[in-house]
Amino acid sequence: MIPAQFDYQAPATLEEAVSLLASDLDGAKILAGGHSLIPAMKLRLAQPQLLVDIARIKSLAYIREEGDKILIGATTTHYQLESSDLLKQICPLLPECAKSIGDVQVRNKGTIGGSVAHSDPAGDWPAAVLALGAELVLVGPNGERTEKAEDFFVDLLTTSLLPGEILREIRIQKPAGKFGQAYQKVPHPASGFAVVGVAVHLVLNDDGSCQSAAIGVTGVGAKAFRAQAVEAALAGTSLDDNAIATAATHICDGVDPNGDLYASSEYRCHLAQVHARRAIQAAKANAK
Amino acid sequence: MKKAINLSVNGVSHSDEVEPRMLLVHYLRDVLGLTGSHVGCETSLCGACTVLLDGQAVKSCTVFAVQADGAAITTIEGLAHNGELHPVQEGFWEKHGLQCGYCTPGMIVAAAQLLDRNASPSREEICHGLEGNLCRCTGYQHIIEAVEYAAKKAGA
Amino acid sequence: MKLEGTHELEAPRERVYQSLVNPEVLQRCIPGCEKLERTGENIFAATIRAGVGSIKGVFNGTARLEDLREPEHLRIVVDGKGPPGFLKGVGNLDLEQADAGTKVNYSGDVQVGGTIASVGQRMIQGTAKMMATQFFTCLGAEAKTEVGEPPPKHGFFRTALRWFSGWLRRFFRTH
Amino acid sequence: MTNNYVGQRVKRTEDPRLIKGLAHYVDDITLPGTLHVSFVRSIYAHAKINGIETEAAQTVPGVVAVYTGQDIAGKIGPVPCASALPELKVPDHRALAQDKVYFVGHPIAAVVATDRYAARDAIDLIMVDYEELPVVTDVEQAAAGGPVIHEAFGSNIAYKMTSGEGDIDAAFAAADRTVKQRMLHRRLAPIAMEPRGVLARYFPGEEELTLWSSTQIPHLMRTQVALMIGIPENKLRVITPEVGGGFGSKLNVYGEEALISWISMQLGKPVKWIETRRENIQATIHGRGQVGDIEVAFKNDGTLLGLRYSVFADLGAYHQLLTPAIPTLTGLMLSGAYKIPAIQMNITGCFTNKMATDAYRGAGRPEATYVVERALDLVAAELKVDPTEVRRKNFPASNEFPFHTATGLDYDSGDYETALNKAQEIAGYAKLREEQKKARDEGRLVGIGVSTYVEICALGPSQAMPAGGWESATVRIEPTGKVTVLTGASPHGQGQETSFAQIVADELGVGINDVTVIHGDTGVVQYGIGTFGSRATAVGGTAVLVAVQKLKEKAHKIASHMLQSDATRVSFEGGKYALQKAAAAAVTGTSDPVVPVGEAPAGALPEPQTEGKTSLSIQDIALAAHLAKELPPDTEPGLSATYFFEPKNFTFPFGTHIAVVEVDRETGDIKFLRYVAVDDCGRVINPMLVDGQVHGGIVQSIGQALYEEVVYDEQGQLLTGTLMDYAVPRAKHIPQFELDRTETPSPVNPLGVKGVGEAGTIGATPAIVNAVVDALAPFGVKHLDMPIKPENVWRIINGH
Repeated sequence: MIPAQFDYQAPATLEEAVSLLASDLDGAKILAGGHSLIPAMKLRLAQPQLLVDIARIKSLAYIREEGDKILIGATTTHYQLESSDLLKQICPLLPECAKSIGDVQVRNKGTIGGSVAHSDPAGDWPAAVLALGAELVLVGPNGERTEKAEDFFVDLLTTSLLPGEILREIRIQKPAGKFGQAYQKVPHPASGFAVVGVAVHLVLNDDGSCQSAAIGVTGVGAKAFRAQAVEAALAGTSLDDNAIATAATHICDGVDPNGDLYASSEYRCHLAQVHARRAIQAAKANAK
Repeated sequence: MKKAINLSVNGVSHSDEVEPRMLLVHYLRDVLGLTGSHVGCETSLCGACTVLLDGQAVKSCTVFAVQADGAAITTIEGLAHNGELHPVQEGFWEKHGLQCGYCTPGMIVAAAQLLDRNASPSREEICHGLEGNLCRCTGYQHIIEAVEYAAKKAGA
Repeated sequence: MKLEGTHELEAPRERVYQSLVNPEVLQRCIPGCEKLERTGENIFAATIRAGVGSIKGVFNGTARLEDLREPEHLRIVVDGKGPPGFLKGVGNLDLEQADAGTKVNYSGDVQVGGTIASVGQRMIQGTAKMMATQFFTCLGAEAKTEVGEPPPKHGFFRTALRWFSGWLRRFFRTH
Repeated sequence: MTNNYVGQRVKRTEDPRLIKGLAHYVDDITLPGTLHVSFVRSIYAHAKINGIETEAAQTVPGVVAVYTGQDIAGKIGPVPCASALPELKVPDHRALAQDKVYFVGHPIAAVVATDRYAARDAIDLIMVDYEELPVVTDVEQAAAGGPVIHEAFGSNIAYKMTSGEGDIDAAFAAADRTVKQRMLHRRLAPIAMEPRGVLARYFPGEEELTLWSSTQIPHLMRTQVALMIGIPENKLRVITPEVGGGFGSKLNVYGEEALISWISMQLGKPVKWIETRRENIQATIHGRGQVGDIEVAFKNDGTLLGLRYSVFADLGAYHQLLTPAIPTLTGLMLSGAYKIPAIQMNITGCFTNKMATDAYRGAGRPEATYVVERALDLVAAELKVDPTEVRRKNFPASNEFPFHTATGLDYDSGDYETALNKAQEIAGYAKLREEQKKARDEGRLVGIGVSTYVEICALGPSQAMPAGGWESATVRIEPTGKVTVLTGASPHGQGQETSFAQIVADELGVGINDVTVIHGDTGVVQYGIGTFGSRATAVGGTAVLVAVQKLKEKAHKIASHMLQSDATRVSFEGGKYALQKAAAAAVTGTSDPVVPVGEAPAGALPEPQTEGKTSLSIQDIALAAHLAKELPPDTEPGLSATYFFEPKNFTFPFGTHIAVVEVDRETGDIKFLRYVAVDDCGRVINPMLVDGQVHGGIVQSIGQALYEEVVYDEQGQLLTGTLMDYAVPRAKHIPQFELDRTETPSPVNPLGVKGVGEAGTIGATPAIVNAVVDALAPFGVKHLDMPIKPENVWRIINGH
């Protein structure tokens, strides 16, 4: 319950945060909402020497449209995303995913940037940002770079963030044309983490057939991933029940599904298939 | 290593020097003596420590006191106004929404937040809004009724 | 917890085997191994800083190589303790010649105790798999080098560190 | 004032402090200079301790002392086991491990520091040299001769016991059919929301120790801790402040309570230890933990002839207070709500490398009800009849009570069929079955589960209890007319501050707010037994009732004297002692307190004004009793009475629970469609409190049936060590309950109450499991072990 000692800095700007992080590459950690890090610290599984609190950098919490992009600041809370009228209009997958995270207290404090950067294998956001083909803006001592979400999640709790880098922004191509989205999740009865979570973004042709599908999956493997086999199987189909069901069976292709006390890898993969199908159906039904 | 913090708790300003690792719940309980917020788990899952931080329900066991620097906190002790119970407190009393009372402060604060955002929630919305709070005694039914009572009362 | 897998390494079997019994290579390839000192015949004192992401713990203990049958089989036995609990593992490694080099079949039993066992349920399997992959990836790189050649560079972290400290120097020079 | 509080939905008097966050649990009590304790606990399930290095920890700033097993050897007695079973093996378990550890979480060293932070930091620096020993976690392996945990005993069998009446072999020989099923009762963690906590303060001058502890049994704890640390019992005061739930887990005396007390004596300072949730799941007792075979012999017409249950009880590594006794309670309740001429229970109690099991809400009885109610469904399935038919067939009729069972009990009163009828009516049972058929035709998996349970409450007669089964009460009326009730029960959420006040206010004709119920302080309250086993109201409430009646006898005597009348001509009506003849013309006195707040002259009490009065309130009499100027001869001053109530029997509440569930064919997910419960807990003092108890119990049953399980791996590592993995039900997991009652008073106590604290955890579990099994009947499923996780269901549906 009591973390080990550490030092705490709350820089006012991102630049300051970057140089603070640089001061102790191994021991410093970014603190945003703290809802991944603090629980680990209370159990002393994480013992950082320095916490750099970026939640006080006011310019980091925002949701806005810019050209054909949606820009989301890293310290935007789950609740801000859940309750954003703008997003409900233009990209409802984000509020829907936000709503399924943890509980209201967690959503009030936890941030999308923290969650994405933590790359929890059962976190909800990674599935959504993958399905939306997001770009992640990373800032480090060398300046800024962007990374595709697909390349960002490397392994269990491991991302392509380099030491000293901070996730600053999530950029999403504003969905256009006829599209439908959905997030389906099986929460663990105790922790609320995703046993499986499937985020779907469908782009439809005028006749309702599938132009393209993007599917992000969490909870199943060591990291969240794009279900490319399902996407490929859906593209060009009429999205009838049969096509959806067939495509959904590919959800675990190329993945070594996790097994734990609650769900074996076999059952987990089955759940992923069922919920992939349901999520695709829901996305189709939601399409406008 | 200690850091200076200034914050307002239940409308009263406080300035203290705290170790960065001091959790907000320990600051409230051990430094300010506001022991209404309880600790029931170590993993941010039980919600017994729920307080409002700038109007938003948070688990005070998952916030360091230094993070609350500059914030306005409302704890269970600050929910009643001028001796008059908050409608949720009244609902819990009226509908027997508590037994041992340990989860109750966090449950009430979470419910207050819930009604703040949704004045007339459905049963399902109440359950969703209380997802972050565990109760081992009541079986929740009376808690749900207490929130319904408070919603009605506040809306009346 | 049982752990099984196969890794194909692009290096000849003898070389892979030699790498596996070389404490210097082992130290470089066991994820987070900070110290590996020989204390006896095929017995080593080890300090391992194991973990993923921000979750880390330091374990002190021993590593033993057993059942050495060059070049096809050996067993690694690890036993460590630290504040987060203990870590024990037995891994049987069978090396097969394959087209592209060597196929390593491993089957092992990993046991963790203490905090990590009681709070890390949903991550333990993933962590073990990830560390195994890291180990074999590293081993593959090591085995590819010729005897006497300098060891290869490993991993993101170390690469990045070097990259970053270089930059730091530049940074401080300009100020 | 004529009151009618009993039977009414009276809001709780304990609530205001709780809903305002102003109540005090142990950790809310702060004493200046308090030292804090943190424990080093074993990370191995079984190991020899070859050494403990504490030097580094001692150097942490703020650390005052470090204690290990060696430091307390010979200083603190063994952790007590109160169960007296024939030939029971009792390990010598100490507050800190001596030469070896035998479960994960076994305390090894205690660090004492000036604050929690230093104490916690220091435990990371303590190095324990363990030598691992072979581990046994499976109870059957333990029985069969696995690694022996306590070498002195030669085996892991702590005791064997056979109980029951009737010729069991003859019953099975005479049966048309039999069913047999193996059933598991996994270990559960009680998870009181407030973990355990202890604060001890030693007064060296007075040689007195005050111990604040979150417990259900303050007096029993006082006796035991005093014996453990060797101070006179009357120099130890145990205070139970607010207790954040117990469910049996705090019906115990743990090593920490004695150790913290002893440390306070060593250091002369207040010492506090607050359990973390991880410690709570590791080292606070678990519940259940049985593996057994149930066999039932019956006739083709459904008549039950005999029942045999052979069980291995997983006791854990040592005995806590009641560990070995819990499975014996299972044996008592194996007759369920049925006439079964022959019953046999065979228990093998075994040590395993796990935390001790003990009483968790229901304590042995849920296991019995579960196996019996599951077995009745197996019988019904075998005979292809509705489960309610088999039950109805074997109920004793309401005129057959007291009903003697082959487990040796005499059920006090009951009307099982009426409760079943009522539940079926509320549920619309016949229609439900039709809907189920229709749903099945559509390919939906709907199941209906029934449980007609009976439980044993009001524990109990002293003959049956290790430390006495009575309860005590003192009722006194203070000079100002305020009524003080001291109860030996120790409620912790059940609401007896309110329900006992209801009883007293009715008896005395005073307002409920004039009654204060005090409990949980051995310095104030006469010796009592405590709150567990659904006993507080049936036994403790009766003690209160009789005490107040005793007090009224004296008041009557004083009133008659004051009214200058013969006692037979004075009666107590409407809250007043009045002359019978003059009752109608009684001067309308006031039932308000004699001394209105703020109006009493300092240092003086008003003289009672009795002249010309034809009636007296109880307050008038109380004042007179304290002033003692106008008392009848040979009457003691003061107005107070104490009663120790010894019940003649247990009580046997009962009821019918009906659960309706639907299973998701694809995922195996289980969803409740309905939940109906008709409970009969005898006379009801406060229906609101009864509903609350039932709700809470059912939800713990839902937890057991569908989610909860303490899991150890083969090496004895605890895998469900936090609430991340141990799933306690949340609001979203529960159905809307439809509750009703029948009311069959108990003849065992004058209140007629039976108790309801555990009904939900006893009656509901089998109803839920029966419903799920019923839903899966199309797949030939006859039994499923708890917790029924979606994956298990999915495997059945898909033949995996």
